[in-house]
This record gives sequence, structure tokens and C-alpha cells, in this order.
Amino acid sequence: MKKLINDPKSVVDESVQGFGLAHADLVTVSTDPTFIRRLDAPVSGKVALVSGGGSGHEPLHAGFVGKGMLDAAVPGAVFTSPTPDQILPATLAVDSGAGVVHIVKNYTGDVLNFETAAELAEAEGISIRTVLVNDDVAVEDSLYTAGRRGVGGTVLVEKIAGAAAERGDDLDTVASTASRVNANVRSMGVALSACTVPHAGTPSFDLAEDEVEIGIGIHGEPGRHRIPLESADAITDRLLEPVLSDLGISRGDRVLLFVNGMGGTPLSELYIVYRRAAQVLADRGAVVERSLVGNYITALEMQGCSISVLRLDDELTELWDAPVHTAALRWGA
Amino acid sequence: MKKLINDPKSVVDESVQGFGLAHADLVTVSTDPTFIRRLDAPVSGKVALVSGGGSGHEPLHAGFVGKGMLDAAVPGAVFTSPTPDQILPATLAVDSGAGVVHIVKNYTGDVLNFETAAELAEAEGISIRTVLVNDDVAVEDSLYTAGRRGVGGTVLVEKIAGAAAERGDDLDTVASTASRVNANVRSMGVALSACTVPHAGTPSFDLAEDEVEIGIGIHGEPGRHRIPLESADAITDRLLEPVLSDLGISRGDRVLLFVNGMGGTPLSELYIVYRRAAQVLADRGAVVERSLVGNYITALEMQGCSISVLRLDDELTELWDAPVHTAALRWGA
Amino acid sequence: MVLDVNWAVKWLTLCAQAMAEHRVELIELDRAIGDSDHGENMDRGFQAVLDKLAEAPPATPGAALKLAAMTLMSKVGGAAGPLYGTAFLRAAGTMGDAAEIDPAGWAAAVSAARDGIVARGKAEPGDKTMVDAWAPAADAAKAAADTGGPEVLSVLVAAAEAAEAGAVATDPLVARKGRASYLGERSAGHRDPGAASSALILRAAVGAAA
Amino acid sequence: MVLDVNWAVKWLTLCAQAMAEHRVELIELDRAIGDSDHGENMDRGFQAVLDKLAEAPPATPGAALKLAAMTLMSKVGGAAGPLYGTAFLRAAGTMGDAAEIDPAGWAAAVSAARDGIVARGKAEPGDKTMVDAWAPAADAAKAAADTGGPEVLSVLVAAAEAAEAGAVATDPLVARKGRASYLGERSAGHRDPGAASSALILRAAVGAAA
Ligand SMILES: Nc1ncnc2c1ncn2[C@@H]1O[C@H](COP(=O)(O)OP(=O)(O)O)[C@@H](O)[C@H]1O
Ligand SMILES: Nc1ncnc2c1ncn2[C@@H]1O[C@H](COP(=O)(O)OP(=O)(O)O)[C@@H](O)[C@H]1O
Ligand SMILES: [Mg+2]
Ligand SMILES: [Mg+2]
Ligand SMILES: [Mg+2]
Ligand SMILES: [Mg+2]
Repeated sequence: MKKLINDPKSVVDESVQGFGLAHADLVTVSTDPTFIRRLDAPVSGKVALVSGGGSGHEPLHAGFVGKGMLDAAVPGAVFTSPTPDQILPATLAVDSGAGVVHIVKNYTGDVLNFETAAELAEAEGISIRTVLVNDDVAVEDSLYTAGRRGVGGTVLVEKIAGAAAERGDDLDTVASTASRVNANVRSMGVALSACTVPHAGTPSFDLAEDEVEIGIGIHGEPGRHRIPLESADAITDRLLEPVLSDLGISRGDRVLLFVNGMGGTPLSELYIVYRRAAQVLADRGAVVERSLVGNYITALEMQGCSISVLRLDDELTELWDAPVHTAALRWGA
Repeated sequence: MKKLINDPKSVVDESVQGFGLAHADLVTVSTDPTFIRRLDAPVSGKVALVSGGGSGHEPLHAGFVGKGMLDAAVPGAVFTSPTPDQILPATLAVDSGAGVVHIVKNYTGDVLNFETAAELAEAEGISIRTVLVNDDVAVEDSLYTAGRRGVGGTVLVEKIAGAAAERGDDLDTVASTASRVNANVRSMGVALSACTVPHAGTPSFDLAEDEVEIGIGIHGEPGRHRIPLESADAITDRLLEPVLSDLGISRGDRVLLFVNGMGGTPLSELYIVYRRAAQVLADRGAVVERSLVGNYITALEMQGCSISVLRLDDELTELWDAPVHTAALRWGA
Repeated sequence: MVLDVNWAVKWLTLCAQAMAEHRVELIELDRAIGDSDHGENMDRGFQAVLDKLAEAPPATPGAALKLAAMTLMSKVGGAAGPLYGTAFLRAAGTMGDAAEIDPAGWAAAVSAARDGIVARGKAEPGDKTMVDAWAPAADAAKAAADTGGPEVLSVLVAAAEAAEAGAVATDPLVARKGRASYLGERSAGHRDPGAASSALILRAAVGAAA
Repeated sequence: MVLDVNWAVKWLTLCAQAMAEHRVELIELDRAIGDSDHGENMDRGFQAVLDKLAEAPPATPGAALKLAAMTLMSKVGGAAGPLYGTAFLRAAGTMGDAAEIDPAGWAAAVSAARDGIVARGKAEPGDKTMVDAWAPAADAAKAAADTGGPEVLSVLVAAAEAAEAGAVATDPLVARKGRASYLGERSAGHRDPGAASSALILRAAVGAAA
């Protein structure tokens, strides 16, 4: 294992410390327990947004703390959801009295830990709404499983719900906007290589030199199936097709197209994927109104990408365009 | 070789096309010859900035085309400087009559091709100033060599000179500001792994599992020497020390600290490096006034990073803070 | 042998030892069908339990388990943290302030642990989760307590053996809950890491009484 | 054998063949002390020269070389593009509108090519660049033309052999120009890719006359 780290046990702490030093104009970092909050939180009268999850997906979530997006981010150990004793103080620290939305990616660990924290926060008199993100079409959605995972759509939920909170929407409205984004976004990913969790020291799965793993998540977990390496266009088609059909995208639909890098893939390759995806959408008569290309929700140094499509309407577009000022996403400010 | 590409020969074209599709609000892409220009270029009365170089360093340079930064970017084949028949039309396309600054990284190929293009442009009556970027302290600077390479400092030169041009500075002033940034910035990089040029198909150098390459450039060329893998802090010290001593950083100096990823390193690791670098600078009594952390000038999927330090003054800080709106760097707009 | 606070502290101590020893093995199991963190999380969690035990030595078995519950909840994270936290909390609940636990008491504690895990995680037996260790353990402990004499060791052994067999029996299963469920059919042929760590925990309870 | 336009076209055609054949080898040489693109760039450039030759067949050797110069300049990129572009342009300049090139003419062309490369790249012999192929080639061609008879083949051969020897002689050198110079002492023990491609070009000139 080759990493720019000092000690597998201190990766998260030191990284968060560095983040705090680099972005002291935006955030305050709390240690013991670890969480990152917006410098000016609690923002008077504003609904607060708290998200979190295992580390290793950077810039998610700390990179999205700031004006127009999250009020706090709670990082767990690498690929391990944070604990209630982190989530609760983060929630308390940013609540202005207007209530807090927990944005939770749908993994058993995240769900359970946020659930406990929400109960404890409610017991302290804070109104909590929990929005689960579960946009990954690679996973079968059924009552008898853990359900779909939250992946790329999380970034879009956080941005758009963050804008809703920033403009003064109340707790239920912010939560329902977040849910509406989740209902209208689908994603699917591919890995060309595995990633190595620092404390594990070996790659999260083994992949032959001519194989790719289709339907991977963001935790280095293997995907749904393995196929021989194909062209970028063929892989793009494989990822996009289930996304579009699950969303039911048809002629005239307006969409946001998000090509996300898993951490170890050059930007140039993401644009090759974007090119094909945009062509396919155009062929179907959909209108790509907004786009996002880059490493926003990653799996350490995994090579690969995910494609997310969000169906837009006037309000979602307006909220997407609203100013945002975070370490990883910034415009209009 | 595992890449999200269709054909090694079409990597640059397809990637640039995807870039154009994703950022149609910012840029126009010309094909045959290939270059990317700011949507509203030529901007009346404004000095234009053109940069370029081999592809594979994305987001550099196309990602820096837009308001407050470059007017055009000219991408060559992967790791191969562009040719005069690309650079000349790009230059002609963005000149408003106020002249054009060529920002050229100091590599023989880039220098020669931009030199030829500048001569041809001058012959067409356009005033050209060429600013060479050569900030890499890993390379001995001597009259008898090709001189230092242009690496991370390039991003800072382009941002700050772009802001000078945007506020209306004249040709010589923009060029001298660019040179001033170059004179005040130094960089050094490390690789944990090599990268694979698509048309070559094999990694650019071989590195044992427990070795790192110190003093690498951005073209997958081997560095100055190889050492056993060390902690992130130790490696940071190795990179930073020659940067600081060459710059002569002393107590009270104000600096911008830029930790750049080479493309395949998780952001979390870059923040671990940033943390140490910020500590060292603080220990020396320098004031880190601005920071930049992320993948801005890369070597495909190479794992590793570079550290750049720029000595700031009031004017450089003001120009750094000025609005910029490009695909890869954006604030205040 | 009585199951008093010394036994409880020794049990948790042996749990910590087992997690440290089997850390890499649990990571490997989780690497195959999950995200490579289970061994690390359990190791971190039980080391923290040791620290807490040293800081504030508990007075009763119930207090020891409650301390473990709170610590695991706040230090383990992931799916296992809340599940084990709940399990230990519910088990502690059955013990109240009792100074000693008898065979029926142990059976009740294991049952409560199982019920807590099911309540939190909504998994059924056969879903390839830690429930597949705790459910047979609870049944076996109850059967042993019902039929056996006053000898508590045999009840501890019955639970541990059933948990171990349950963990082994997860090998062929297709996961329907937790992260392994994303793999669908590909999850078959691997042991569930949480069932494996559960077996270690119940085996440690035997060791503490030996 | 006369060095007319047919020879010139055949020369460029053989250059294209040689670059395609040695593409991987030149990439490998550049991988060791550069950035792995030299073979790819030269192959792309000379294929483009073939296309241009087919589009607009030249009338004289000078015109053929000028066409090659412009095409290499606009298709190769990197350091080699402008250097070879200049080399072919200067060589074309020495030929003017002549229909045939004599031994002295070839020697003059190679000298002009060398001078062009030195003028653009500022490298000296011994810097481990393509100059280390062209400089001995120019000297050898001149010596052969001065002493030899009217037989042009021997002059072509002299240049090619000297270039080949020059390329081999770059092996132990420490690079002082171009990308290999960043490696310092570590550049020793590897052949300069540009010197290697230069030898291929001058060898192709022989093949075209054979
Ligand atoms: N819904 C559930 N009910 C019971 N146990 C579960 C459930 N989901 C996961 N588990 C258990 O948790 C274990 C994984 O724990 P761990 O790796 O620490 O968490 P994570 O999956 O969040 O990385 C699984 O092996 C399984 O035994
Ligand atoms: N200053 C120079 N003078 C002469 N030849 C040079 C000079 N710099 C580089 N070269 C030649 O160019 C070759 C490299 O060409 P190429 O790989 O195509 O360009 P790049 O170095 O830009 O990738 C070197 O092997 C060397 O022969
Ligand atoms: Mg986990
Ligand atoms: Mg090159
Ligand atoms: Mg796990
Ligand atoms: Mg090269």
C-alpha cells in the first residue's frame, strides 16, 4: 500500500485538520468528537443541513460545508459511518431553532447511527427531518434488501436542499425538496480498479487487467458483475441506460448530467464519458440544462466513474443555480 | 492499460469535445486545429492570455479558460506540446488588438512551438509577449541545461495574470505581472506511482512497491532520485525545504500555499500534506494568506502531489482574490 | 463458577483480545463482501471498552455490559456499532443490578441481545447477518438453561457453539441485508463478518468463565 | 542513381515506414529518459507527410523536403516537431529548384539540417540530443563528398553510418538539453530517442537510393 499518509489510524483526523487549516475562512473543525461546521453556523432563522458518512469520499461531505449547502459534515473512519456521539453535537452546534435536516446515504450503518442521533436530538427539543438518499440503480430495490445505496445523487441533494434552506424555506419544505431531488435522480458507477482502505492495506477487491466491475458503490465494495474492459462509449451506455430507463427519461425532459470521478481517473476521461452521455441524451431528445464533471463523491483512489442524471424543473434549476460557497463547489459567491 | 477511453488516438479530441459540451456557457471549442477559447473572446480592449501544452494535465489549461483567466488554451497530444498551426489561430481568435500574452511552461517543445507561433503572429501584426514559467526547484537551473520546468506555478501565473488583464492592465503590465508571479513561486513534486500515456500503453516508469520518486515533473518523466516510501510528513518536508530555501522565505513573509494532486491521489491525502506544510510555514513565521488544494495540474492518473509556494504582496493577493469564472477555478462570479 | 462482575470484565477483556487477534481475518471477510472495515471497527471499539473499564470499573455485570454498549455505540460506527450497542444494552437491561447471573439469566441476556439486533436491523434469520449467529445462540442457551442443571458453563458453551455453527452456516447464503446484499448472488460462498465477530464474542464469554 | 524528386518522395515514404516500424522502440527510449511520446509523434508526423505527398505531389526534391518540413512542424509537436521542421526546411533551402542533388548537394543539405537544429535548440554535440546524430553525419557527408567520386550512394551511406554511430554514442552521455536533462546523471546509460530517430531518417535516405 502506497499512500501519502503518516499512520492509517490518523488519516481522518489529520486530513480534517488540514482541511480546517486550508479553509479557515469557511469552516471550523471540531475535534473530539470530529465534525466540520460552517463558520457562521448556526445561521439565525435558517434550517440547518447536516450530512456525514464514512471518510474516503472526499470532497464529500466536508467539501460541501458552507453558504448555500451544508451546515455541518460528520466524517466517520474510512468507509465507516460516524457515530451518534459525533452526529448529535454537530446537530446541536448548527441548529438555529429552525430545525435540522439530516441527509443520510442509505447504508445500514449510516441509517442506524443517524437514527440514534436524531432520537437523541429530538429528546433535546430539536426538530429533525431525515432524508435518505438512495439513487443507485445498480442495486435492486426491494423490501427484502437493504435497498438502494446513496451515491452521486447525494451531492445534488445537498446542493439543492442547501439552496432551499439558504433562501429561508422552512424545515418541512427543505426536507421535501431534498426528497424531491432524491426521487428524481438515479446513478450508476463502474470501477476500473479497486481502492485500498488505509487500515486494511490491500485492495478492496481483485480485478484482472482486462476486467471492469459494473455497478460499484463508493466503498470499494464489489459491484453487480464483472465484464471485460470495453470502450468508454460502451461503458457509458451500460451505465446510462438503466439510469434513464429507471427515471423514465423521455423526449423534452430537462436534466442535469453529472459525471463523477471515483478519485483515480483523469478528468480527461470523465469528459470522454460526458461526451458520450450527452450525445445519448440528445439522441433521446432530452435537454441537458446543467452539468457537473469532476471528483465529487469518490472512493479513495479508485479508478472509475459514476453517471447521475437528475430530472430538472424550474425550481430545481433555480436552486441549483443559487449561490454556493464551499471548498469544493462554488459559484455566485 | 485500463482507461475510460475509446481509442488512444482520439483521447484528446473526444475529451475536448466533452469539455466543450459540458461548458458551453463558458467556452467554444475549435477543431482542426484544436483549441478552446473563451465564449466572449476577443474581449474588447482586453489583453488576451493564451496558454497551452501537452494534454494529460487536466484541468490545465482548458479548465482555466474564462473570465479572469485564460482567453484560449491550446492542447497538444498527450504530453506533447501543441504545434504552431494550433497556437497561431488560437492567438488570432482572441486578440482584441490589445495584444496577447503567451504563457509557456519551460519545456523545449513548448518553448520552440510557441516561439514559432509568436513569430508568425507578430508577422500578422499582433503584439506578443511570452512569459516562461519555470518554478520547479527539482531541476537544476543552469545555462547549460534546458532549465527549470514549469509546473504548479503555472496555475498561479495564469490566475493572477488573468486578473490583471481582466482589470484592464496593458500588454507589458500583464506580462510583467505574470513574470513577477513566476519569480516568486517555486514548486516540487513527488510520485508514488507512474502514469500511463494512452498511446504508449505501459507506465512511464517503474517504481517498486516501497519506493517513491522525488522531484518528478508532470509528464511521467522520472524524477531526480528515488527513496524508500516515507510518511506524508517526511515527504512534505523534503518537498517544501528546497522550495522555501530557494524562495528565501523568512519570518513575516506572506504566502499562498498550493498543494496540487497529480491526478490519482485522494483529496484526503492532499490535505494531510497541506496540514504539515502549513505547520512548517507557521513554524518559520510565514503567514499563509491564501491556499489552494486539489488536482489542478496533473499527470494523468499519477499518484503523488506537488507543493508550490508563492510569495504574496498586496497586489498579487488582490489579483488572486479577483473574480474568476472558469470550469476548474471559480469565485466571485 | 459464577457470572459476576469479574466474569463480565474478563469477558469484555477477552472480546478485546479476540478482536485484536482476529482483526485482519474480519477485515478480510468484510473485504470479500463488504468494505474492509469490520475488523478495524471492532478492534477500535473494544479497545475503547478496555479504556473505559479501566477508567470507571463497573460494580455489576449489568453495569459492565451497559458501559460496553455505550462505548461500542460511540466508537465502532458502521452497521456493527449500533447493532452491538443495542445488543449489549438490551442484555444489560435483563441483568438489572444483579450481582450474579444464573443460567436462565444468561439465556435471557442472549435472547434480549438477539431481539435488540433484530429490532434495529430488521434482518431475519437467513439474511446472512449477525442475526444468524445470535438467533441460534439464543435458542441454544434457552434450551440448555431449561434442561440443564445449575451449571452455567454449559449454557455459555451452548450459546458459543450455536453461534459458531450459525456463522459457518452463513457461508452459502445470499445476503439480503447490510452491505453484502448489494452483491446479490455473488455474496454466496463467503462468511458474514458480523456473524463471525458475534461468534468470537460468545466464545469469549466461555473463556471468561473457564 | 540520381537524387531526384522520386528519390526524395521514396525517402520520405521510407521515413514513414521506419517510424511506424520503430514506433514502439522510440516510445521505449523516450519512456526511459523522457515522456514516452517520441515514437508516437514521429509516426503521426510522417504519416501526415505521406498524406500530403499524395495530395500534392512535389516537383523537385527541394519541394518534397519543404512539404515535409511544414507538415512535421504542424503535426509532430513536442521538441522534435520544430527541430525536424527546421532541419528539413533548411535542407530544402540548400536545394532550391534543382531537379537533382549531387554528392556535394547532399552534404550541404545535411549540414544545413544540422545548423538548423542547432540554431533552434541551442544544443552542442555531446548534450545527448539529435545533434549528436546530425553533426557527425554532416561531417561524414562532407568528407565523403570532398574525397569521393561522383557516386552519391557512398555519401548517403557515410551520413547514415555516422548518424547511427552518433546515436549509439549518446548511450553513456549525461543529457544537458531537452527533457532528459531533468534526470541529470540518471540519463546516462540510455540512448537519446531523437538521435535514434535521426539515424533512421538518414538510413532511409540510403534505402531510397538503393
Ligand atoms: N440489517 C442488519 N441486521 C443485522 N446485522 C446487520 C445488518 N446489516 C449489517 N449487519 C451486520 O453488520 C456487519 C457489517 O459490519 P461493519 O462492516 O462494521 O459495518 P458496515 O457494513 O457499515 O461497513 C455484517 O457482516 C452483518 O453481520
Ligand atoms: N535543445 C535541443 N536540441 C536538439 N535536440 C533536442 C533538444 N531538446 C530535445 N531534443 C531532441 O528531441 C528529442 C525528444 O523529442 P520528443 O520526445 O518528440 O519531444 P519532447 O521532449 O517534447 O517530448 C530528444 O530525444 C532530443 O533528441
Ligand atoms: Mg463500513
Ligand atoms: Mg513530449
Ligand atoms: Mg464493513
Ligand atoms: Mg518525448
